[in-house]
Amino acid sequence: MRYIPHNEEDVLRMLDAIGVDTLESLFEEVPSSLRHDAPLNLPAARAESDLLAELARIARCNGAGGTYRAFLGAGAYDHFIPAVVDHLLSRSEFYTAYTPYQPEISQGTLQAIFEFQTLICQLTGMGVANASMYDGASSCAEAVLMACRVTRRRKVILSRALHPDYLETIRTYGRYLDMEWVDLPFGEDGAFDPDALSRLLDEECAAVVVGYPNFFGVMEDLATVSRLAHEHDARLVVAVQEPLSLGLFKSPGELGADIVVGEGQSFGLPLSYGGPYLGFFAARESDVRNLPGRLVGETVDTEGRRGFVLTLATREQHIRREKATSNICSNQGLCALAATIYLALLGRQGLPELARHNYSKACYARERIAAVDGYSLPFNAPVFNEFVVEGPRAAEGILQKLQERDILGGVALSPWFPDMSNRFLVCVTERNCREDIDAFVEALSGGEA
Amino acid sequence: MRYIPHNEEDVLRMLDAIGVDTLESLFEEVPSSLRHDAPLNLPAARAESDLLAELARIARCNGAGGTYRAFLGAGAYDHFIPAVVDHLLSRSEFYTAYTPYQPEISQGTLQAIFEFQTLICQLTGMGVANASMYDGASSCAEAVLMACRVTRRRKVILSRALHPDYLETIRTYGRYLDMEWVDLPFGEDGAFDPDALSRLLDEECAAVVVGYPNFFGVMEDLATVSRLAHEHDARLVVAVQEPLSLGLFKSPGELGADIVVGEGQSFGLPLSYGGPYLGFFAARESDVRNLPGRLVGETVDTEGRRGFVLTLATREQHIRREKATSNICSNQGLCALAATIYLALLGRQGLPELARHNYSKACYARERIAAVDGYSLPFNAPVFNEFVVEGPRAAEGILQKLQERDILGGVALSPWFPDMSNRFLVCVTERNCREDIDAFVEALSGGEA
Amino acid sequence: LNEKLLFEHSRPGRCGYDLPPLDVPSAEPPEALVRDDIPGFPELSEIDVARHFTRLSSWNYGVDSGFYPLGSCTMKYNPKVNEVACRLPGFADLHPHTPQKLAQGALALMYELQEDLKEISGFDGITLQPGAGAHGELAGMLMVRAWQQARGAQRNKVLIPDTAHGTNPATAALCGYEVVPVPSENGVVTVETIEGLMDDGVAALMITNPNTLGLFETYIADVCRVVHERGGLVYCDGANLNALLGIARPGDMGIDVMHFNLHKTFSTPHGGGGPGAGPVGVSAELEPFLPVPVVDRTAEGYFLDWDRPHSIGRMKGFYGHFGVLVRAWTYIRAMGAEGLRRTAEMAVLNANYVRARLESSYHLPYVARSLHEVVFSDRNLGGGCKTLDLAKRLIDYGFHPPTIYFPLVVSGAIMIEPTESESQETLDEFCEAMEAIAREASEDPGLLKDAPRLTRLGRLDETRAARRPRLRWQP
Amino acid sequence: LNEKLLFEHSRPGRCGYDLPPLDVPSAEPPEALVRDDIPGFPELSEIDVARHFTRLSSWNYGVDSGFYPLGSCTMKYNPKVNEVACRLPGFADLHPHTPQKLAQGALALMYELQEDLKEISGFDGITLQPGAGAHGELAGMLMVRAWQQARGAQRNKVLIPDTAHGTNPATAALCGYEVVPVPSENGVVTVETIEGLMDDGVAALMITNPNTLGLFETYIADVCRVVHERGGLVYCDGANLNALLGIARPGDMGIDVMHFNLHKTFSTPHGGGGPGAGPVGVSAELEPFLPVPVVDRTAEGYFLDWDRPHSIGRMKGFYGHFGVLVRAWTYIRAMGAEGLRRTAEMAVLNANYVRARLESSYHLPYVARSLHEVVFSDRNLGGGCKTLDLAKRLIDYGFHPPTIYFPLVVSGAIMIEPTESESQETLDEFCEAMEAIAREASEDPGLLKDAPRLTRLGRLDETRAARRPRLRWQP
Repeated sequence: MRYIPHNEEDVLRMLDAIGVDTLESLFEEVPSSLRHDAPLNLPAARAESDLLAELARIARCNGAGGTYRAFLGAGAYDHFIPAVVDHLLSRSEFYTAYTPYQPEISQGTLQAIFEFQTLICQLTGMGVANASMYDGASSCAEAVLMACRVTRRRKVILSRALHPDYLETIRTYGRYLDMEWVDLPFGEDGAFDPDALSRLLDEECAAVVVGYPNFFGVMEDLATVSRLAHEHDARLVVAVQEPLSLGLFKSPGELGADIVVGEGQSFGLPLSYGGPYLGFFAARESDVRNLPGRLVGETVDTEGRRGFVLTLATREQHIRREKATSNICSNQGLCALAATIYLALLGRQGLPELARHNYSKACYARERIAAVDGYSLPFNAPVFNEFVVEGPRAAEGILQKLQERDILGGVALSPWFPDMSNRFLVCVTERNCREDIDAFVEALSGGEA
Repeated sequence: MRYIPHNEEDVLRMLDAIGVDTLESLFEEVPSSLRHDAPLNLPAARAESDLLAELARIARCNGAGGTYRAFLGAGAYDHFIPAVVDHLLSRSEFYTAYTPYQPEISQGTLQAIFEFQTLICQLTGMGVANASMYDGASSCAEAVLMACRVTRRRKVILSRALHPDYLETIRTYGRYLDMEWVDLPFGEDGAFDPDALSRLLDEECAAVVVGYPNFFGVMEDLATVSRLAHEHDARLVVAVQEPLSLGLFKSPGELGADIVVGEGQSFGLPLSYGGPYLGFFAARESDVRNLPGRLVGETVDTEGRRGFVLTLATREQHIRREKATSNICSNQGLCALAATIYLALLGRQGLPELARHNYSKACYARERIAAVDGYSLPFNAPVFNEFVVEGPRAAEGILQKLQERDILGGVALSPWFPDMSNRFLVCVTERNCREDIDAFVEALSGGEA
Repeated sequence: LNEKLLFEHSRPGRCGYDLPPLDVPSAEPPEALVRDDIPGFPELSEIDVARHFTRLSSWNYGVDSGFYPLGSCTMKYNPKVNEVACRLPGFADLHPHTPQKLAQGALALMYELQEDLKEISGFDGITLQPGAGAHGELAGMLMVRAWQQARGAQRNKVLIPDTAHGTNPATAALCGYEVVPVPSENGVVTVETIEGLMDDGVAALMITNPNTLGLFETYIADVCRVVHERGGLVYCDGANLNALLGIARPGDMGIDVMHFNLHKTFSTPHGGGGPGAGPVGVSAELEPFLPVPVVDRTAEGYFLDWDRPHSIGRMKGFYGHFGVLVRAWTYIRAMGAEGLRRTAEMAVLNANYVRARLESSYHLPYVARSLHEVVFSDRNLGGGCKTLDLAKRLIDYGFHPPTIYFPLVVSGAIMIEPTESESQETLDEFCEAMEAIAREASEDPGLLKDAPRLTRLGRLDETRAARRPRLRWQP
Repeated sequence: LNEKLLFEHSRPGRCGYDLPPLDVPSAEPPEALVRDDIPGFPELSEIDVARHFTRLSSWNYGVDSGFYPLGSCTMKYNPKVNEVACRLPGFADLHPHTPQKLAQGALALMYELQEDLKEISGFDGITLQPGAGAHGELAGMLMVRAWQQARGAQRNKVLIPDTAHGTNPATAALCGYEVVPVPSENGVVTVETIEGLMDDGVAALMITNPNTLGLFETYIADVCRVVHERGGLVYCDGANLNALLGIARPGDMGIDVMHFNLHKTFSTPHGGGGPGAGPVGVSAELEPFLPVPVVDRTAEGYFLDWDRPHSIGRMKGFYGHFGVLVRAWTYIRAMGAEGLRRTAEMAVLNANYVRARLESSYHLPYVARSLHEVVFSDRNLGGGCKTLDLAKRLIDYGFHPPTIYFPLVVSGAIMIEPTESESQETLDEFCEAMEAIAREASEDPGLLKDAPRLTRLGRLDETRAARRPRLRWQP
C-alpha cells in the first residue's frame, strides 16, 4: 500500500485518540443494510513494475505514432510539442494544485491563466477571454447559450458545415431549454451558403454559428456572415476547430465575430485519443458579465504590488447558483498552461511561420492528390491544413486499402454525410514530411487504394 | 537559434556599449594565424522535432528493453526504477544546479548528499562515506590509493575474481605511482583462495582488494580476509559490484572491512549503456581526513539553525593542489540523488525484500539450469543474483544461439578468462519473471543453444 | 522576487521554436485572407520560457508541497506512475479518429474502467465522456429529464438540500428545472422532509452522500424509496465517494444516477483547476439514455457504440478525457479492492482524528460521526478573527487552508478533508498549527488579520479586481 | 520552512515500493551470511519521499531559477529535449554488455560524437571514457607520461601557470609528476617565461586557454613551439572552450592533448555537481595511448576497439557516461556549425558587456580584452566589505553569485561568466544589482555583511563543520 502511510500501530493510536475501538465503528452511521461487505470484485493490487508492463502492453495494442503515416484531423491535430512544454507542466506545483482559491499561494496558476486569457484575446482579436473550458465542442455549446442569454432570443442558426461533434453538443446542451435550431446549408464550394443565410435570418435569431475553419477545412467568409447577422442584431459565434489557422488567417475579431470559441488542442496538447483538450472562449469586452466559466483578473495586494485573483465570481455557480452563466466550476487549468507555454515558445514569429508550413504542406498534398486519376477536390473555397477529397469509390474502402500500406489516409465523411460516401477529409501538418505525402499519393495512384 | 536570445539589434546595442564595432573585434587577442575561418564541418542545425525523430531512429537500432529476455549483469544490473525517482530528479532546481559552493541557496543538494552519505554508511556498515565518485571501478582505484596513503605502503593484493574493469582501472590509476600489484587467485569454488592469501600477505602490503559479490557473483568470505589482512596491518578494501546484495548479506563493515567501495547503479539508475553510474566510497571514521572526494557536513547558520555545507575541503585539489587526496573535483551529484530517493522508497523493509526476490529468482534459475543436460555450475561458493554457468561448448556459440531466440543469456567469460571458454555469467533480477527463466532453460534444454 | 508577464519579457526577433526547413514549395493563401501580425504576441527564447514558468511555479502550492486539506476536493497524493502511464506512446499520440481496430488497447482500457466503476459504485451503466464533475452532473440530470420525458411525465422541479454543492442548482437550471431547497436536519436529509416536498411536479432529488458536512445521509435508503414511490429519481453528487470505497455502494442505496470525480476519488491530478473527468453511473433504467458513445465489446473486440437511439446525445468532442481515464485506471489497478477499502478507512480515520484533536479548540456545529471530512466554524475564534483570517494564517504555517465558508449552512465554515494520503505526523503538525492559531487569535489577533506575511504577496484586493476588471494584459 | 532528514521522517512499517508476488520458490542464503537489519534505514511512503525531495529542491538554485554567472563553470541553459533524448527506450535501458550487433545505434552516436569533437577541436583522436573534466585531465596526463616513456624520456616535472585550475597540480601529482609553477605576465604566459623554465626534466606544460582570467593566451602558438622543441608536450584544460567554438581550434594551436567538459561547453546539466563527462582529444602522436575502448567502424558496422597495445588502459567501468554523451550529441546537432560559432560570439559579447557596464564600479585587475568571462576584484569595495559579502548580498537580489576568490592570482577575485544563454535584459538587471551593492557597501555595509537575509538559512558556519565533522545522521 505504497500510497497510504498508516501502519497498524498508527491506526491503533489514532483510534484511541478518537475514542473508538475499531475502524468499523467509524462507519456506524452507514446502516448495515447498505454495507457492501464482500470485497469488491477487482483485480488484486499490483506493483508499479507490473502495472507499467501491463500498460505498455495495452498501449502497444494501439497503432499510434511512428508506425503509420497519418493524415488524420477532423477536430484533433498532430503537431509537434517541444520538450520544454511537458517539462514545465510536470512541475508538481502546477499539476498537483487545485483551483486557485487562495491567491497568495496560487500566483503561479493565476498569472499563467491571465497570460492565457491575453494570448487568446490577441489570437482571436477579441476583447476578453475566459480561463478555458472543457473543449471546443462544449465551449461552442456555451457560446450558443450565452448568445441566447444576451439577446434574449431562442433561435439559433447552425452551419451544417460546423464540426458534427460541436453540433451534437450544442443540441445536447440546449435539449431542455426550449431552443429552436435552424440548419444553414453549405454551398458547392464547401462554405456556408450566403443566400440561404439571408433567407434564414430574422429578428428572432440569437446567433449564427459557423466554423473557421469549418469541418471541411474551409475558412468561412466571416465578414459576410458578420454583416448579415448584425443586420438582424444576431450574434456571430465563430468556432475554431484548428486554431493554428489563426496564425495565418485574419482573426475572427477583425472580421466581426461576437463570440469566438474553439479547440486549443493544437497548442501543445497530445492527441491522447480525444482528451483532455482545451476549449477557449472569447467575446467582446462589453459582454464580460455574461461570460461563462472562470476569469482571472489583475489587482493589487496590501502593499500595492500587482497580483492576480479569480474574479467576477458573481456570474458563477457557487455564488449565483441556479442563476449562474454556466454550471461549470473548473477550467482546463493544466491544458491552458500547456497552451500558454506552447504559444510563448512560438510567439509572434513562430506561430505564423508554423501556420504557413501547414498551409504549404496541405497545398502540396492537395495539388498532388488532385492530379491522381479518379481523385478530385470537390470544394474550392480556401482551406488551411485540411481538405475534402473525392475518390473513385467508397471512401471506407480507399482508406482500408491505404491502411494496409501503413497509411491512415484521413476520415471518411459518410458517418455524418451519407451522401458523401466517396469523400474523405485529409489533414496535413508539419508532422507530415514530403516523403509521407508522396507515399500517400503514390498509394492512391498505384490503384492500391 | 532557440537557445540563444540575442537578436541583431541586441548585438549592435551591446557592441556599442562595449565600444567596438564588430563581433570580430572581440576576438582581437586571438592571432589571425590561429583563426579557424572556415565553418566547422558539422551537420546543419536541426529543429527539435527532426532531432527527436533522428534520435528515436538511432535508439531503435539498439536491441534494448522489452525486446529481449535479458540475463545480463557483470557490473550493471537491470532493476525496476519507480516513476517518482525520475520525477524528482527532473526538478530543474536539482539538475541544473552546480556544485553547492553557496550553501545558502544549495541546501537541497547538500541535505540530500548528507542523507546519501548516511545511507551508504548504514548499508555498508561503515563510519563515514563521501558524496560519491564516478563509478565502482574508479572508486575502487581511489580506495587502493587511499590504502597506500594511510599505510605508507605500495604493495597491493588484488583478487583475480575482482571485476576486470575494476582491476584495469586500479592499474591505470597506479600506473606511474610506483605500485606493486600482486594477484590473489581464486579457488575451485569461485571464491578467493585463503591459503594463497596467507602466503602473499606480508608487512609491505597496503591492502587486499576483494569483491563482494565478486565478478562471479560470489559473496566472498570477508571475515577471513579481514582477519588475515589485519594480521599484517594491511587494509581490507571491499568492492561491491551489486550493492543490492547488501540488503540481504552481512555488511562489509560488520565483517571487518576498512574501505568499502562499489557501484551504486542498482539503486535507481538506468543502465544507459554503461553510464553515468555512481561510485560510493565508505571508510572508517578515523580515516576521514584521508578520504578522497567531496564531503558534506552538518553545521549551523548565524541563528543556530541546522544546515549543511561542503566540508573538510583541505583534503581537496582546489586547496591542497598537488597534495590533495585525489584530483576529483565533482561527485555524481544527480546519480547520488537518484540513489537517495530510491533507497528512501525501498527503505528498511523494501530493500531486504527486493534482495530476497533477486536471490530467490537466481536460485530458481541456478537449479533449473544445473538440471539441463550438459550444463553445470562450476563454482559452489554462495552467490547473490549472479552465477557462472558451464556449458557443453563455447559460450559465445551458446549465447549466439540464445540470441536468435530473443534471449540474451549472459556474458561470456572468455574475454577475461581465456581458460573459461565454455563459461558464462548469468544474472537474474526481479525484472526476470519465471516465464523468462523457463524460456531460457527451455532454450538451453532444447539444444537450440 | 517578482516575475514579469510574458508580454513584458518579450523582445522583437526572439523565438523559442525552430521549424525544420520546408520540404515542399512555399504557398500563401489569398492576400485578403492573411492576417498581418498578432499584435502584442510575445517573443521569447526557450530559456526565457523555462525560467518564467519555473518561477511562476514556485509561487504555487501543490499536494507535493505539503498538506492540502481542502474540504470536498479530496486532495490526495497523485502517484507519479500515473503520469508516466498517460504519456506512453500508444496513448499520448493516439489520434481519436484512429480506426477502432487500431485502438483496441485504448478501448479495452476504457471498457475495463467502465466495469471497475460499476463494481465500485453498484451502478449498471457508465459513461466516461463528461469532462468534469459538473459536466457529469449535467449529463446525469439530462438523463433524468429524458427518462421522465420518455414516461410522459411533466415534472419541472428538483429538490436540492442546503448541504449541496453550488453546481447542483446551476445544473438543474441548465436542464430547465426549477430548484426547491430542502432543509437538512442535524446535518442530514430526513424522510419526513422529503415526504413533505415530494409531489408530482418533482423530477428528482439531488443529494450529496456523504454530504458536504462530511456526514453520511443515514436515511438515504428511505429517502430514495419515497422519491421513487412518487415518481422521482435520485441524483447523487459523487464528490465525496472517497469515504465509501469498498464500504457501501451508491447504486445499492437506491440512487439512480451519480457522477464520479476521477480527479478526487481516483487521484488524477487537479492541475490547478482541471482537467478532471466526470464519468456518470446509472441504474439499468437510465442506461438507454447514456451519452454517446459508450465503449462495448463483442467477440471481435471493443468498439464505440453510437447506435443508442434514446441517448441524450453527446456532451463534448470525442470520447472523454482519455488521458485522465488512463490515470484513474492505473490508480485502481495499483490499489486493488483491498487498497480502495483501506483508502476509505484511512480517509475517515484521518478526518476523525483531526476532529478529535481540534474539537476542544474549535466549534463543531454538527456532532454526528464524521466520515471523510469535518466542518468547524469560527464561532469560538477570539480577537474578532474570522475564518478568512485563520485561513490566511495557516499559510504562514506552511499549510494550504481548508475550504472556507462552505457549506453555507455553517456560518464561517472551516471544512477539513485530510484524505488517506496523510500520516499521523502531518495531521499532528497541522493540528498544532490550528491550536496555535486559536491561541494567537485571542492573544495577538493581528497575526491572523495581517496574514499571510511569508508569501510573496499579501492579501489581494478582490473587490478592486471585480469592480474594475482587468482581464488581459494591455501594452 | 524546515524539512527534517529522511531518517527523522521515518516510521516503522512504512514503505514506498511494492514488489510483485514472488513467482518462484522463496529461497534464503545460509543463515550465517544473512544480515539482521539495516539499522537506521528510513521507512517512508511514496508521498513522504515525493514531498521531502520537492521541498529540498525548493532550497536550491538552478539555471532555470535565474542568472548563474559562475565563472569557469559555463552555466548555460540546459535544453529540455536533451533530457528526453537520453531517456529514450533503446538508450536508457541498454545494458553495457549488450552484444555490439544490438548496440549499433549507441555505438554510432558515440562515433559521431568523437568525429564532431575532433572537428570542433582540431584533434586527431578522442576518448569518450572519462567521467568528468578532472578525470579527462588524468587520462590526458597519463597519456603524456606514456608518450614520454615510450620515447625513453626521464622527465618528472610539469609546468603549471598560476592561472590554472586546482585540479591541474593534483592531476600532475597523480601521474607522479612534480609541479613547477609558471608566473603569468599581464595575465598570460609568455614565451620568455617558458623558455626559461623548459628544460629536459619537463614533460609537459599544462595550460588553460582561454585562461581563468578570461584571457586568450596570445602567445600560445610560440609557447607550444618552444615546449615541443625541448621535448615536451602541451596539455590544455578545455574548461573554457565555449569562448572558442568555431573561432579557433586548440589542435591547430600546437596543443597536444585537451579534455572537454561536456557539462560546460555542450550544455549537459551539472546535476548539482555531476555527472559530467570529460572526453579527451589528442594529436596523432598520442592516439595510440588513448584509454580503451575507442569506438571505431568498419564496413560491417561500429565496434568497441579493445586491441590497442599502447593504451594507458581503462579509466573507469564500461565506455563513458553514455547518458551525458547523448545529451551533448543532441546539443551539437541542435546548434550546428553556425550555432556553435554564434555561441562563442554571444558568450564573449555578454562577458564584455558586463565588463563594460561594471568597469566603473569594480576594480578590473587585468585590462586585456576579455573573452567569455571577466574577473574583477573587491579592491574598490567600500565599508570594509569583501568579495564574500558581495556574493552573499547578490543572493538577496535573486542572483547566483559569481565564482569567488578564484583565480588565486587576483586577490578577492570575482569571476563572472554570463554565457551566451543570457539576454541583455538579464545582464542589465545583474549589473544594476552589482552597482547597487557597490553603493550599499559604502553607504550601509551591514546589508552586505549580514547577507543573505532572504534565504531559509543565513550564513553557515563552515569552520565548525570542519572542526567537528558530522558527516552522517546518527539517531
